[in-house]
This record gives sequence, structure tokens and C-alpha cells, in this order.
Amino acid sequence: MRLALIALLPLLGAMLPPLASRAGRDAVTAVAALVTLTALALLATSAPAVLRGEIVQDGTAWVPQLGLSFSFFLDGLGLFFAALILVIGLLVIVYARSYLGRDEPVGRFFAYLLLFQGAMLGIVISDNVLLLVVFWELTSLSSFLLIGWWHQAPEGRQGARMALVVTGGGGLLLMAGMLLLGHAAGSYELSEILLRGDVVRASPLYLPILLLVLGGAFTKSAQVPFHFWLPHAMAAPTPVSTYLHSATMVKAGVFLLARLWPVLAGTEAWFLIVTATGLVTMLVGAWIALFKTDLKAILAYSTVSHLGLMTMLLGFGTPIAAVACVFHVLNHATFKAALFMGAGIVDHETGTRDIRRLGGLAGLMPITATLTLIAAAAMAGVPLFNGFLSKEMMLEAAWHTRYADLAWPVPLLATLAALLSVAYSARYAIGVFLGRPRAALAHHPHDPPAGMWLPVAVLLVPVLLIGVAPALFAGDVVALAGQATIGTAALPGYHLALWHGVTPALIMSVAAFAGAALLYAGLGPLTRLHARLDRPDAKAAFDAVVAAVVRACRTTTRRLHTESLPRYLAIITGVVVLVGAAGFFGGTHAAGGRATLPVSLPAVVAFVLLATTSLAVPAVHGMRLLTLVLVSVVGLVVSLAFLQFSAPDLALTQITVEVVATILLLLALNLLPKRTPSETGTARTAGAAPTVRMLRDGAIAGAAGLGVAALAYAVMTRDFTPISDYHLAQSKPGGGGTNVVNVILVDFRGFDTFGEIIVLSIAALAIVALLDNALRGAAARRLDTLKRAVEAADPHPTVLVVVARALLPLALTVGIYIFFRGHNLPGGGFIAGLVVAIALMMQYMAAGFDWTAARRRFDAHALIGAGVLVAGLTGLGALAFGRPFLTSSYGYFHVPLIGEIELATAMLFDTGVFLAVVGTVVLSLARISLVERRAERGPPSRSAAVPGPDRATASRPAAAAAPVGREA
Amino acid sequence: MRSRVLPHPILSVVVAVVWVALANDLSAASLVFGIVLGIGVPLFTACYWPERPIVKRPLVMLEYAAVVAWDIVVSNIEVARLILFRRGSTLRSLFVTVPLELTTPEAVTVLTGTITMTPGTVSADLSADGRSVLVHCLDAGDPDAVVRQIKTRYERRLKEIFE
Amino acid sequence: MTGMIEAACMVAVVAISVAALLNLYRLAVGPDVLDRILALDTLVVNAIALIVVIGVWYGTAIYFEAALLFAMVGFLTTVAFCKYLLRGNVIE
Amino acid sequence: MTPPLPSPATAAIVLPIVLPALTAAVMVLAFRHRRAVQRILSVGAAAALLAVAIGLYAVARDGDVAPYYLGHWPAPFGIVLVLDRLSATMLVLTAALGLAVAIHSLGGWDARGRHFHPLLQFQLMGLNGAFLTGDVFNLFVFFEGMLIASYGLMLHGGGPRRLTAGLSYVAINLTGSTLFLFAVGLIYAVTGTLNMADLAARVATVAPGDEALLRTGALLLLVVFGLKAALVPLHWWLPGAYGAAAGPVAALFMIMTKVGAYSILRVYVLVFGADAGAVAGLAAPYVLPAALATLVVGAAGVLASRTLAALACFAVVWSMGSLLVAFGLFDHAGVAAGLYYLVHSTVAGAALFLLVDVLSPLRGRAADRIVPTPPLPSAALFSGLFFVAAIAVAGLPPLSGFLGKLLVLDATGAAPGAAIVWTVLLGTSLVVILGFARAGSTVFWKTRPAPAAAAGPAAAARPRGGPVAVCAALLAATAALALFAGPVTAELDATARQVFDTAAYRRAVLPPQAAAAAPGAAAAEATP
Amino acid sequence: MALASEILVTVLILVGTFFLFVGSLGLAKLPDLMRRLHAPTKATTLGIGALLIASMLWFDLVHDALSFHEVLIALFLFMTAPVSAHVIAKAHILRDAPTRATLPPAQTSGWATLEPHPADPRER
Amino acid sequence: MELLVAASIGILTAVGVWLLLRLHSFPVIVGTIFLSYAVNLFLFAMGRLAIDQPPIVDPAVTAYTDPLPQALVLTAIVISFGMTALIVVLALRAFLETGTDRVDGGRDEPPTVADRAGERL
Ligand code: NA
Ligand code: NA
Repeated sequence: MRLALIALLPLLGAMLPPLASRAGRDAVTAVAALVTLTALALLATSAPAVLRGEIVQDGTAWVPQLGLSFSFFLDGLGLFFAALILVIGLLVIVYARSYLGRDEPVGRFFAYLLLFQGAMLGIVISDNVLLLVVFWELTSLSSFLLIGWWHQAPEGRQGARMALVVTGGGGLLLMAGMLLLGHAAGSYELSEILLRGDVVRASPLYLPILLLVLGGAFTKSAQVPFHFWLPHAMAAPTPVSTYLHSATMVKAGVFLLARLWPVLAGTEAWFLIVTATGLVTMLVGAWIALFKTDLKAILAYSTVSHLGLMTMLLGFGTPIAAVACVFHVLNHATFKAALFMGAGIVDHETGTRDIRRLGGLAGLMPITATLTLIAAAAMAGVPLFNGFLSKEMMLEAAWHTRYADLAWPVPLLATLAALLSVAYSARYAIGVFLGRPRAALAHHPHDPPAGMWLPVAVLLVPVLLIGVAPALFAGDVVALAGQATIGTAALPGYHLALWHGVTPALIMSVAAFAGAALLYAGLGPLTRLHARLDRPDAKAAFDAVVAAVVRACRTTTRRLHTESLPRYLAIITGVVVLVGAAGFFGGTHAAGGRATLPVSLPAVVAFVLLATTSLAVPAVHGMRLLTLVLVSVVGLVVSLAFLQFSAPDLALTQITVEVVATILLLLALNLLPKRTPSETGTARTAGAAPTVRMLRDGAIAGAAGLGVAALAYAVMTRDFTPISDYHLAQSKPGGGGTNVVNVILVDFRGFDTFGEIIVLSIAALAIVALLDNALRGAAARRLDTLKRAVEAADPHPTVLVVVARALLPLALTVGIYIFFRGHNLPGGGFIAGLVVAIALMMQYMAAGFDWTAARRRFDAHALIGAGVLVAGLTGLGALAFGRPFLTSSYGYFHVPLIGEIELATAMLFDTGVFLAVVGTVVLSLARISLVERRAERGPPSRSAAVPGPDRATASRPAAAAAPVGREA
Repeated sequence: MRSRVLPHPILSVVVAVVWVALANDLSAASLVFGIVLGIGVPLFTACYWPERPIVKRPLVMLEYAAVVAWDIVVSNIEVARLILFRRGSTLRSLFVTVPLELTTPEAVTVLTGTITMTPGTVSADLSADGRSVLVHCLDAGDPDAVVRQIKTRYERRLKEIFE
Repeated sequence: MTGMIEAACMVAVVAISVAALLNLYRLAVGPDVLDRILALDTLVVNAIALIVVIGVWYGTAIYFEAALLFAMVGFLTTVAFCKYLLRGNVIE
Repeated sequence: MTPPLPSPATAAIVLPIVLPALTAAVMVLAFRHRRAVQRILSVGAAAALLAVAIGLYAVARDGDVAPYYLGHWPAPFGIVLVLDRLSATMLVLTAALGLAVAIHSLGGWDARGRHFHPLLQFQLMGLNGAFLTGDVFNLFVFFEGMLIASYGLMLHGGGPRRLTAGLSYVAINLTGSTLFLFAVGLIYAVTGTLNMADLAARVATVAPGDEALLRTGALLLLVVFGLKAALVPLHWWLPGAYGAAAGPVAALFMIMTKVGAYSILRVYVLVFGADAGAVAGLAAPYVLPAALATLVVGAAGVLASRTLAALACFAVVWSMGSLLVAFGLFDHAGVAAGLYYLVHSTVAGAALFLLVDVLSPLRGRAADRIVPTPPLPSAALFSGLFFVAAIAVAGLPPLSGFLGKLLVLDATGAAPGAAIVWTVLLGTSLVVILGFARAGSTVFWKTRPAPAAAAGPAAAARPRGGPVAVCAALLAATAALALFAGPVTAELDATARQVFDTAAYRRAVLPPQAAAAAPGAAAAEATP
Repeated sequence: MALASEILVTVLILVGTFFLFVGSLGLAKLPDLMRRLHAPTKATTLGIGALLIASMLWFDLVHDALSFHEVLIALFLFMTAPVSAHVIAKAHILRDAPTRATLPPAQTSGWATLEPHPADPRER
Repeated sequence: MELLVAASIGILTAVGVWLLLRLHSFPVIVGTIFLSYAVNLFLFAMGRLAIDQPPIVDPAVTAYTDPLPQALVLTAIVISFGMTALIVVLALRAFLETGTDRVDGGRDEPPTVADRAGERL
């Protein structure tokens, strides 16, 4: 696990700095540095093997189904990059200690930095390409946090978001590319894939893979046209810029191209795309850098340019160019990190990064000036500094490169880029440190503490050493990393040296310097000219694109999600009709052969009744009470239809449910508007024009009705063999009852019924919960102001009260009768429950809520709970005998006087049903009427005066009321 | 008789009879169960029927029932004639007030029910104090005769039964 | 089932059907909602009659409870509608 | 003809339904005014349910499909519950989520209305019933149980917004329930049976003249399940309902959409799957395109959101798109990937909803709107939690969402039209990432100075430890899901394999002669 | 004997049918609500009553067993039909001003639909 | 007979769907009621129609109608009753809370004079 630990240490170690933050910033810095050092030490232990030319591998399985494993491998390239990441990371940590303000949460900062470091290490040492993607996206995420460090500023937030979107989006492309790559190569392990370049290049997936991988690499490495995010990431604190945008994150793209070079490079497509992208990026970055005024922006665009250079080199596809790239990665990392740190020092000391406000700082801060000038010279490619050497190699490679069968474009443009590079480097160095000092700086600038400049100095050591003696100080590293990059190809002959004689590269280099001198001289007018040019602003473009996408999303979402129920339902029912039609017409159909029943007169009349009343409803639905009367007629006809077609149980249920539903709807209607306003008058807010809507709704409704009717007719006119022959046969012997429907309900499919009574119970609970707070807040105020209609003076007509009283015991008797006969004849717990509930509701209706509630012998809640419990426990009873839930049992018992009676556990179950039904109906209706009462009597203060009256006695002589008084 | 066990003796009988009728069976089992219910159901519903009507002369009830049954037959023939052979607008329909001597709500209710069931009359409302019934006559040449008939044929008997 | 009674049942069914159509007429014409409620009430009575006649015709008592329930609870729909018109609140 | 009696292990199959149902009944019966007792019962029952579910998973892991013949009636005549790896997985997920929600609600939500805990338990019952049943009509019943409890829970707490959204939610789902009955009726009318295993046997031999009717029934049923799964263009109810619901309720609802997805998988693999003859492979042409549209609409909604709740809601829509893209392949790899995504999206989405729920009260009048506020108390904690939740939901590494997405991509890679699927998946992923980045940076980064007077309420609202801990635990679960993705995907891989072994399902549920008569069974026996 | 019974049953069915029909006819034919109210509440009671008796007789005849549960339908109808008529009439009185104008005075107080009970505390 | 039943189911469905698409909660509720009539009849019809063959086992009878759809319809009736009760109360509650019974997000004109006068129709 040693190798894995290199990446995991910083990731896990990220937790330490926040924990240490109590101990002060030095301790935090020490912890972060220690974590980095430990990782570096771990890396060092693996280094000897790598230097011997071995490949160190390590890892464990993660998601074998996916080919994603937690596997790492370390070769020259990985070691090179890992070392770079850790060493520069260490320097950045030291630098950041002094850079960050006193009141900033350093612990969190270092946590993010270590997270990023771990992710970056993961990229360079991953063996598994999918694991590489994991780390790749982790760098996007951790850089998001780092770039947004100063999130109070809009630039911080926007820069972070932009970086996340561009690099994270690239990561998504890479994810797809790596999946395809693994698929094409037959393995997700890089160590395998690198050996199967031929297979991959020959695969039909090659081009998609290439494009997707390049999408990932180019976004990360800020290649044109994805270059715009990098300068805006400069909103980050300078240590972050140093680390992410010079040495590491942006190099991840280059690393990826180098890593996959043996697999993907060498084809025409690769050459054309990668070279061109690199070349254009190199030029564009340099050109923009020339005119930027913010120090970090200049450095950022120069970075873009240098990344283009590296990309172009890899694009050439020759081993020597690849080696040159590796060399330039090393050189660029050192001088660019130094430059960023230097810019941070200037910013820190002067309070500005605007090159126009800076100048002549050499005298004030000599150390910083010296260091920066050295680094800038390296960037410009001045001999004796390392940048010169790799630039020479680049020019040399460019000289030999023909693009589109032309010899001149690449060398010419490369030289031009070098020229621009010299020019902006000069402008940077001269503009800040030389020339005359400017006034109006906030405070007197001076060299920073050693903690800040020492890391810069350390970085410049390799700049100088390599610049002077490249073979000695960088030869092995470049050879090692270069060989690893080009894979099995032979390392080309090259010679790292300051002097190669007068080569084309040297001439191009000289030309660049000369041209740069001219350019620098003419920079003033050129800058003015440039300022006047209408140049494309990438950030504005990006922002515009994002804004357009957001706007499009908002518009689409708002237009789609109008929160209009009719629209939603129109779409849904429309879909239902279409899918149903597609289903029907997608299959074969033949007319059925079942004989139809002869039509009878009552059936025709019933149909006429149903059709007339139903079809009248759309016309008169504005009058709501009338609608309910019509609905009652429909319900009546439906009950009769059940009866006609041999379903007495259904008829009984329908008859009783109708009554309860009517009462319920009338209760609600009393508080709702009494009429539905005409929809033609409401067109303004309803979207489509009323006529269009009516037509649309009519079409959907007509199609649905026609479809359903056709389906029903098709079914009824064909035969089938249902499973219910078994139920008919087993009802008596197996279930102990002759009413097969009831035996199905309480036995064969008792579980349905168990669920069904729970549904009812939940409905009651939900109604209680809904109405529980109806007597507070806006609802209560509305209730209080509800307009009362003209109403009868007697709420409880005597005739009604007396008949209801007389009916109650009779109805209960009927309920009990229906309950007991249900197992053998039409009836059962549900219908019985409804009958009893109706009888009780009749009392409420006749005698009033208070009067009846005061005499209530039971709590409806408890009835519901008890009902479910009885049914459930009856079902569980079977478990005691080792039988499954709801296994029923019945027996015949002889009772003296009465004779043989049948007792079945199913009846106990039915008792649960009965209780739940009574409880549900009574509870629901009672709760609604409670709300109604508020509307009737107004707020509690007024209603306090109302006694619990016995309305039956209100209209009878006072003497007769006396017994009630005694009773109460 | 009016004990805790049998709060409404007549009701108990009615319940038992209803049970036997429901069962459509005169067996011992249904009779026994009917008696059980006759005791149980009134006990459960007693609280909803606090004023226990006293039926003083049950036999008069039979007489009353016979009178009403006869009147219903007559009423039906009469009303059928009116419906079939008279134009609706020529019917001399009107409301009459029937002053009541009955006081118990049960008796009043039986009377209003009877009025509605018998010749050409519908009881449309009671007075707020319960001392008058508003009766609608379908075709009444002599409103006083209607009032008289109600009072003599029905109210008198009901008074005997209930009060 | 003898022909005589069957014929009577047929007559009854036809008459009840026509009666139901007459109820529908009142339901359609109104004019007041109370007329329609009354029509509904009458329709229920006709339904009870139909069930009884059908029971006689088929010689079965299996549909009896339906008629019983109509007779026992059917009026509650009428009462509920009227209570609504009288007082607004059906249960108060 | 009598079916075998349950073994001690399989006797517990009915418990996930009965236990919550009876717990709720006891609460309603005896403790409806005693919230403290209700809380103990609710959390205790949820914990017990989790234990039972884990036990049942262990049973299901043996590899055999375990039927439970309710009432001891033989299939297909009685109702049969069927425990297999798939249903066991869903049970464990439901129970875990239920426990999290029960605990989270103790933070105060359960006190903001009546009957929260009974409704919660009933909802768990409905869910478990839907996952266990092997009967299409019984599935309807449990759908209804689950839905009506969800109506109650959705409306819990009241308020105009919740009521308005609730009305739409209920009306749309009532339409769906009606359609369910039409579809089941049609299927019964052709096949004469309701038992899924028996249906599987009978649809294959449907007469050519009946095929159109059967297809219609099957596709209407697909619309029902699609409605529950929030497949575009049937998803309309989701943003409003989830957005208006209380946090813990929305979190619990994460499993509701999964019931739709589960049912699609179950019915259209077992009944209308490869062996279904003329009606084989019925759903595939519809599910995949709809899932792609779902991805687009969901992602657009995420970016368009103006509140965190809306953000979470559309993220759910989007995640259902990802999930159903995988299920829509109706192959082993797709189902295995989809199952992982299902587990992930349930946990991650729930965490997000719970987080929004704890966060909103701290933001004063801004509540969950995506606008800058004065700095929050414990901003670092919440921004951290949000960051992690966003990573999980948006599918960035290292959490489970990333692996889920990778699995889905991997599974769809070989499918026809893979390029389109990948483009939509990845394109919408980017939009979702952007949406979360915008929302998070506005809510947590873009602070405005606290007006001196208004500092009071926001400062007064302190985060409660319990609910925050539940969020953190769920987020930790997504991390664990990622870390142990190897064993988890191995389990789900075996589950997916069992899903497609429909012959084994039929053998286990139906008596031998009936199962042998079924097509495919012979083939399965020929190649053991 | 059987024939006599059958004739009786037939006659009862026809009589019941006749009154049933007349009830509905009256409902359709009569010109105002109060008059219409008379038709169904009366004619239907005898109509149904005759049918019920026919049913009882018929079952006694066919099954050779006493059938008397039909009595219950009559019982419930007789209890409930007047109530229906009563509440419809009350609602009509409340809603229809011309009808209200034709009402005769009650004995000592107003009609219950229109005037609160003197002792009712709720109506202030 | 089958044609009449099928036509009835079709009419109920069409009216139900049309009402479902209205702008106010009350017609929507009535629409769901119509749809439940329709679906109950439909489900019932799936067992095919039979006259005077109730599924009450009797040794003297040989033909019964299919009892299973009847049991299913019973369950469906009960469930749709519960659902109707809930949505009715919900609509009422939403109206009380928001002051409108529109379900499309719009608002109606203030109640008309007739409405204020307390016309209960
Ligand atoms: Na009369
Ligand atoms: Na009369």
C-alpha cells in the first residue's frame, strides 16, 4: 500500500490542519508541511526502483464490475510529476504561511491545499484510468474550493465556478473517453493499456476516445478555446495560483497527453488536432499576455502560452518532441512558480498588481527584484537559464515539423510565439522592477520576510543549475521521464547542452529576441491600438453562454412547470390515450366469439338515465349542488347495474358508499363556493384560450372515453379462463362460506382487504391531520368571514330527529344482520360498517353534532386503531400454529337452543374491517362538521355562549325537555 | 319494565321482530339471537333516545294501523284519479294549519307521517313551538274538513296511545 | 314461474321503466333543484320496486338486501340535500 | 395442492408489512395524545424493521426466491409475497431511510401536525408491501396505501403552499390510481390471473386475437409506473409535492419514485420480459427515450431553481432519468448499474432534502431561497455538508454518485444509441454541476452584511444536533457506498442476475406442474 | 288454491305497478313542487306495498316457506318517506317566497322553518 | 347488453376526464368520482357480464359469474371512497387557506352578487 499511501496521505492528512488550527498558524503550517514531507519520503522510497527502470505497482480491487480498481503504478513520468507536485507543494505551504492574513482560517486553507495535492498525486500515479478520472475530478473540486477562497469577492466565486464548470466538464468527457479506452484496450489498467497502443489506434473507437480524452486534457490545460478560465482563477490567493496554475493542475492535461502518448499519439488525427491546438494556444496566450496589466493575468496568459507549447510538442508525435515537452514541464514549473510567488510578494507589499501603477521596485525590494528577474529571464528563454534550453528544443522540433504538407507554418508561428514570450517577459520585468518608481503606493514596499522569498530562491536554484549544466542536473530526470513518456519507443538521441552550434533553432531564437526588441520599442502605440480593437472577451462570452443556458433552463422550466393542474392532467391523460392507442394498434386483434346478452328495457332506460345525467354534468357543472344531484343519479344507476349483473355485494356497497359520499360532498360544498365561475371568463390567467382549451379537453376526454368503451366491449365479447373457478370450488370447503366474493375478501385475498382498511384508516388520519389546524390562521379568519346564506330557523326538525332515533336501533340491527350473513350471503364487515356508520351519521345530521358527540360511547380514533389491530392480530394468530399470516380456520359448534353455528376466524378479521370502517366514516365526517361549526358560530369567544342544546327538544314543550336535562 | 336492562321495552320487541324478519326465519336460533339483540341494541342506543316514549294502550295501535292502512288505499285511489284525470292547475291546492293537542315529539312525528301517507295531504312543517302542523292539501274543497278528519281520525287515537 | 305472473312482471318492468323515464323528465326539466331532488327520491323508490319485481321474476331473495338498504338509507340522500338547502351545514 | 408452510426463516417475510401497520394501529388506538410514547414506538419500530429487513436480506442472499403464501392458499389463487434479492434490497433501503427520517423528525417536525408517526409507519407498510407482493392487484392496494399515507405526510405541517401543491399531487396520483385499475383489469380480462408468476406463464401463450388488448393493458400499466417514477412527461407532480413537503417527508419520498422504477423492473422483466412471446420487450422502446427526456428536464430544472428545495426536487427528477436510462436497457448490466444508482440516489437525495430542511430555518426570511444572506451560524459545517451532498447528488467523485454514473455509462456503452445516451447523461451532468455550483456559491459564499435589526431571528435559530447528525450519517452512507462499491456492486450484480432468472421465480412461486407448463422453464432446466 | 294465489299475486303486481307509475306520472305532470310532492310520497307507498305483498305471497307459494322480510322494506319506507317529503317541503317554504306568502298562520308561534323557537338561545 | 355497458363506461370516462381538466377543485373532484364509477364498472366488466348468476355457492346452481373482479371492485370502491374523502377535505382546506379553489394557479373574480346572496345552488 506504499504507493497508494502517497496519494492517500495528503487526502487523509487534509483533516489534520483544521484540527491543529487551535495551535496557531505555525503549527498548522508544520502539520501541512509534515504531511507533504512524509508523502515525499514515501515517494523517495519507491524512487530507487523506478530509477532502476522498474515499474512499481500497488493496489487493491475497488469495483471489479466496472474495471475500476484502486491500483497505482509509478514509472519515470509519474515519479517526475509526483516529485514536482510535492516539492513545489512544500514550497507553497511555506510561502503561504507568510502570505495569508492573520485572520484567515489557515487550517482550512491547508486542508484544501492538501486535498488538492492528494488528488493531483492520484492523477499521476494512478494505474487504473477510471481511478485517474476520480482523482481528476477531485482536482476540479478541490481547486473550486481554493479558487473560491476569497468568496466574499464576486471574482472569487465566479472564477471558482468557471474553473469547476470547464475542468469538471472536461472531466466528464474524460470519464467517457476512459471508459471507451478501457473498452477498446480490454483493460482499464494503464500498465496494460500502454502496451496496447496498436490495438487502441486500430479500434473503431479510436477517434471518439481521442476527442474525449483531448476534451479532458485541453480544458484542464487551458488550451484555446478553453483557455479563458485560467486567468479568472487568478482570483485565488497567490499560493494557490502558484501551485494550481503553474506547477500542477494545469499540468494535469499535459500529463494526461504525455501519459497516453504511446497509446494515442502517432496518428494523423492526433497530430493535426493536438499540434494545431497547442500552436494556437501558444500564440494566443502570448499575445494576450503582452497587453495584460494585472501581474497575475500576465503570468496566467503566459502559462496558457507555455501550456500550448507543451501540448504542441506532444502533438508532434515524435519522441524527441515528447522529451522536449517533459523538459519544458520541469523548467516551466520552476520559473513560473517563482514568478507567481514574486508577483504575490509585490502584491502583498505594494497592495497592487497593476503593472501600470508599478515600477522601479528594484531599489525598494532588491531580493524580490533579483529573483523575479532571473525567473523572467528563464521565461523569456534567455540563455543560461533553464527556459532557454527547452525552448531551443521546441524550436528545433518545430523546424522539422510539416503541417498540412507545408514546411513553414509551424516554425514561423513557433518563432512568433517565442518572440511574444520574450516581449511580455521583458515588459513584466522592466515594468515592475526597473524604470522609475511610481508614487501613490499605499505603503512603503520592502522585501518580505524570508518565509516568502526563500521558497522563490529555492525554486530558482534549478533554474540556474539546469540553465548552466543541463545534462548534469536534469539529464537523468529528463531521460527517465522522457523514456516513460514515449513508452516502448527508443529514447531518441539528444544532447542537453547550452551550445549546439548554429542550428535553425538558434537562428529562430535570435530572430525572436530581435523581433521582441522591436516589438517592445513599439509597445506603447501597439497597446493603444490593441485597446481600441474590439477583441473577443472570453469571460463575457462564457458568462453570456452560461446566462443563456440558465435563461433557457429558467424559461423552459417555467413554461413547463406552470403549477397548473389542468395542464399537467391534460398532458398526462393525453399521454395515456396515446400510449394506450400505441399499445392497441401495435398488436394483433380479433373480434371475440362470446355471445352477447339480450338487451332489456330497464337496461336501456338505465343507460338513458346514466348517459343523460352524465352528459349533462359538463354542461351544468357550474351549478355545484345540481351536479351532486346528477352524480347521485349516476351512482344509483351504477348500483342497479351491479345488481343486474349478479353482483349483490357490490350493489350493497355502492348504495351505502353513495350516501356517505353525498353527505361528505355536501359538507364540503357548504364552505366552498357554490358555483364554478364560467371558464370563458377566466381566460386571462388560464393560459390557452378557453375555446382552444375546451376543444383540447373535449378531444382528450372523447378519445379516452371511446378507447375505454372499445376496450370494455372487446373484452366482454370474448371468453377467457380465469383462476376464479378455484375460488368457486374452494369457497365452501376451504373458506367455510358460500358467498364467494366475501370469502375472497376475507380469506383468499384477505391481504388486499387488510391493505384496504388501512387505506381507509390512513384517509381518516390524514383528514384529521388536515383539519386539525384549520381553526387557526388564515383558514380560521376565512371561516369567520364566510357569508351565511338565508337559512331555516330550526336546525334540527323534530320529525327528522324522532325518525333518526327510531331508525338507529333498527339500522344497527340491520348492520349486525348484514355482518353475520356476509360469509354466506351478500353482506360482510364492510357493508355492515357503512350501514352502522350511516345510522350514526343520521344522528349527527338530525340531532346535531354536539348533542350526539356528547352521547358518543366510543372514540372513532380508537375504533380505527382497534379495527386494524383486530384484523392484524387475527392474521398473526395463524403464526402461532405455524401457518402463514391470515390463514383462516372455521368450525361448526353446537349450541343448545340455537343449534349448529359456524364460527370462522375470517369473521374476526371481518370485525376488524367493520370497526375500521365505522371509525373512519364517523371520524372523517365529524371532523369536517367541527370545522363547519366554526363557520357557523364564529370565533370561540362567541361560541362560548352556545350551550350543548338538545335540538329535538327545542321545538317541543319545555316540560318534555326535562328528562334530557336529567340525563345530561 | 323500564329498567336498566330494558330501557325501551317496545323497542326491544321491535328489534327482535326486525331480526327475525331479516333472518326470514322463525327458528329457535334466530329467535334467541333476536332476543339477545332486543336487549343489546336498545342498551347501546339508549343514550341517543333519552326521552322514553310511553305507549299506554298498545291495542289502540292496531286499530290506528288499520285505519291508516285503509286511508292509504283510499288516498292512493283518490290521488291517482286526480293525477290521471285532472289538469294539475285545476287542483285546489292550499296550506292549512292543524292545531295540535299532542305534545310528545314521537306522537307528533307519527301524526305528521300519517298525514303525509294519507289522502291528499302532506305535512310541510311544524310550528316553532310544536303546537301546529302545516299541511298541504292537493285538492281541498273544504279545508276545515281536512283539519277535522286529521284531528278525529288520527290525533285522537294517537293521544290515546301516547298520552 | 307461471306465465301469468311472468307477464305481470314484464308489465311491471315496462311500467317502472317508463316511470323512471318520467323521473328523468322531471330531473331534466326541474325547474328548481328541489324538483330534481324529489325526482331522485322517486327514482330510488322505483329502483326498490324494480328490485322487488326482478326478485319475484327470478325467484330469488338474493337481491332483497339491496332493496332493504335503498329503503333504509336512500332517504338520507334526500335529507342531506334538503338539510344543505335549509341550513348549509349538513351536520351541525 | 396446499403450498408448503413457511420455514422459520421465511415466516418473517410478512413482518415488514405487519410490523409497521400494527405499530401505527397501536399508536392510533392507545397513544394518540402521547407524543413521547409515539416517538419511542416509531423509532423502535423503524429500528426493528431495519433489523428484520437485514435478516430477510440474509435469507434472500441464499439465492432462492422465497414465496410466502398468505392465508396458506396456493398460488395463483391466493396472494403471495415473494422475497428475492431485489425485494430484500428495497426493504433494507426503505427501512434504513425510514429510521433516518423517524429520527430526523424528532427534531421538531413530528410535532407540527397530527399523526406524523402513524402516517410514517403506514407509509413504510405500503412501501414494503409494494416491494414484497407477487400479485398485481395487491400491488395496487399497497400502492394506494403508500400513496394515501404520502398524501397525509406531504400535507403535514399545513400552509397554503403545501395545500395547493398537495391538491395537485393528490389529483394527479388519483388519476394514476384509476389508470392502474384500468390496466390491471385489462390484463386480468385477457389472462384471467393476477399472480405475477402465473401472468408470466400466461402472457406467453396469449391468443393472437387478444394480443392487442394485453399490450394495451401492459402499456397503460407502464404509464402508471412511469408516473410514480416521475418519468417525463409524467413527472409534473414531483417538483411541487417534494418541494412543498416537510424535509423529512421529502427525504422519505425519495423511495417513492423508486417504487415506480422497481415496479417497471419487476413487471417488465418478469411478466413482459424476454419469455413473453408476442408481448416481449414491451417497455423498452418507451422507457429509454422518456428517461433521456427526464434527464434533460431534471437538469434544466436544477439550473433554473430559485430555491434549494426546487434544486433538490429537480435533482431527483434528473436522478430518476439516470436510473431509468439504466433500467430502460432491460439487460443485466443495466439493471445492476441501475440498482446501484437507485440505492445511491435514494440516500444522497434524502441527505440533500434533510440538509435543506435543517438549513432553511437558520437563514431567517431567506429560508431556502437561493439568495445571499448574512453569514450563518456554523457556516463552515453547513457549507461543508452541502458541498458533500452536492458532490454526491451531482455525481462527482469520490462519492457514490460518481460510481453510479460510471456504472450507468458503462452499462449503456454497448447499447444502440449509446452516443446519444452518453451525450445526454454527460451534458446534463455538467448542467447539474453548474446548478449546484451556482446555488452553493450563492447560498454559502455570497454573504451580505447582517442588518443590525434583522440579526435576531436567524441568530436565534440554532441548528439542532440530531437532524444534522442524520444528514451527516446519510452522507457518510454515500461515502461508504462508494468505498465498499466492490462488494455492493457484487451483491447487486447477483441481484440483477436473479431478476432476469424469471424461470426460477416462477418455479419458486407456482406449484411444479404449473411452473413446468410455463414457457422458458423448460429451456431453463435444459441449461441449468 | 295455487291458481287463486297466482291470480292474487298477479293482481297485486299489476296494482302496485299502476300506483308506482301514477306516482311518477304525477311527479312529471303536476305543475308545482308542493303538488308534485303528493304524487310519489303516496302512490309509491301503495305501489311498493302491493309489490311487497305480492313478493311475500309468491315466495310462500314457490318455496313453500313463509317469507316476511319484505315487511321490513315497507317498514323502512313508511318511516322514511314522510321525512323526505317533510324536508323537501320545508326547503321549498324557505326558498320560495310566493309559497311563503300563502302560508296560514300557526297557532301560537311561527313555522319552525321561518321562525326560531322562542326558547332557543342560539338564535339571537 | 355489452354494448350498453361499454358505452356507459365510455361516457363516464369521457365526462370524468373532461371534468378532471377543469380549473376549479370541485369539478376536478367530481371528475375523479366519475372516473371511479367508470373504472369500477370497467373492472367489473372484466369478469364478463352474467345475469342472475351471483357467486353465492348453491348446490342447485351450476353457473356463476366470475367472483374475482367483484372482490377487486369492492376493494377499489373502498379505496376510492377513502381517496375521495381525502381530496374533498384537502380541497376544502386549501380553499380556506388560500381563498381560492382554482387549481391552475389563477384567481377568480370576486364572488358575484348572486353568490354573496347565499344562493346554495
Ligand atoms: Na297525507
Ligand atoms: Na297524505
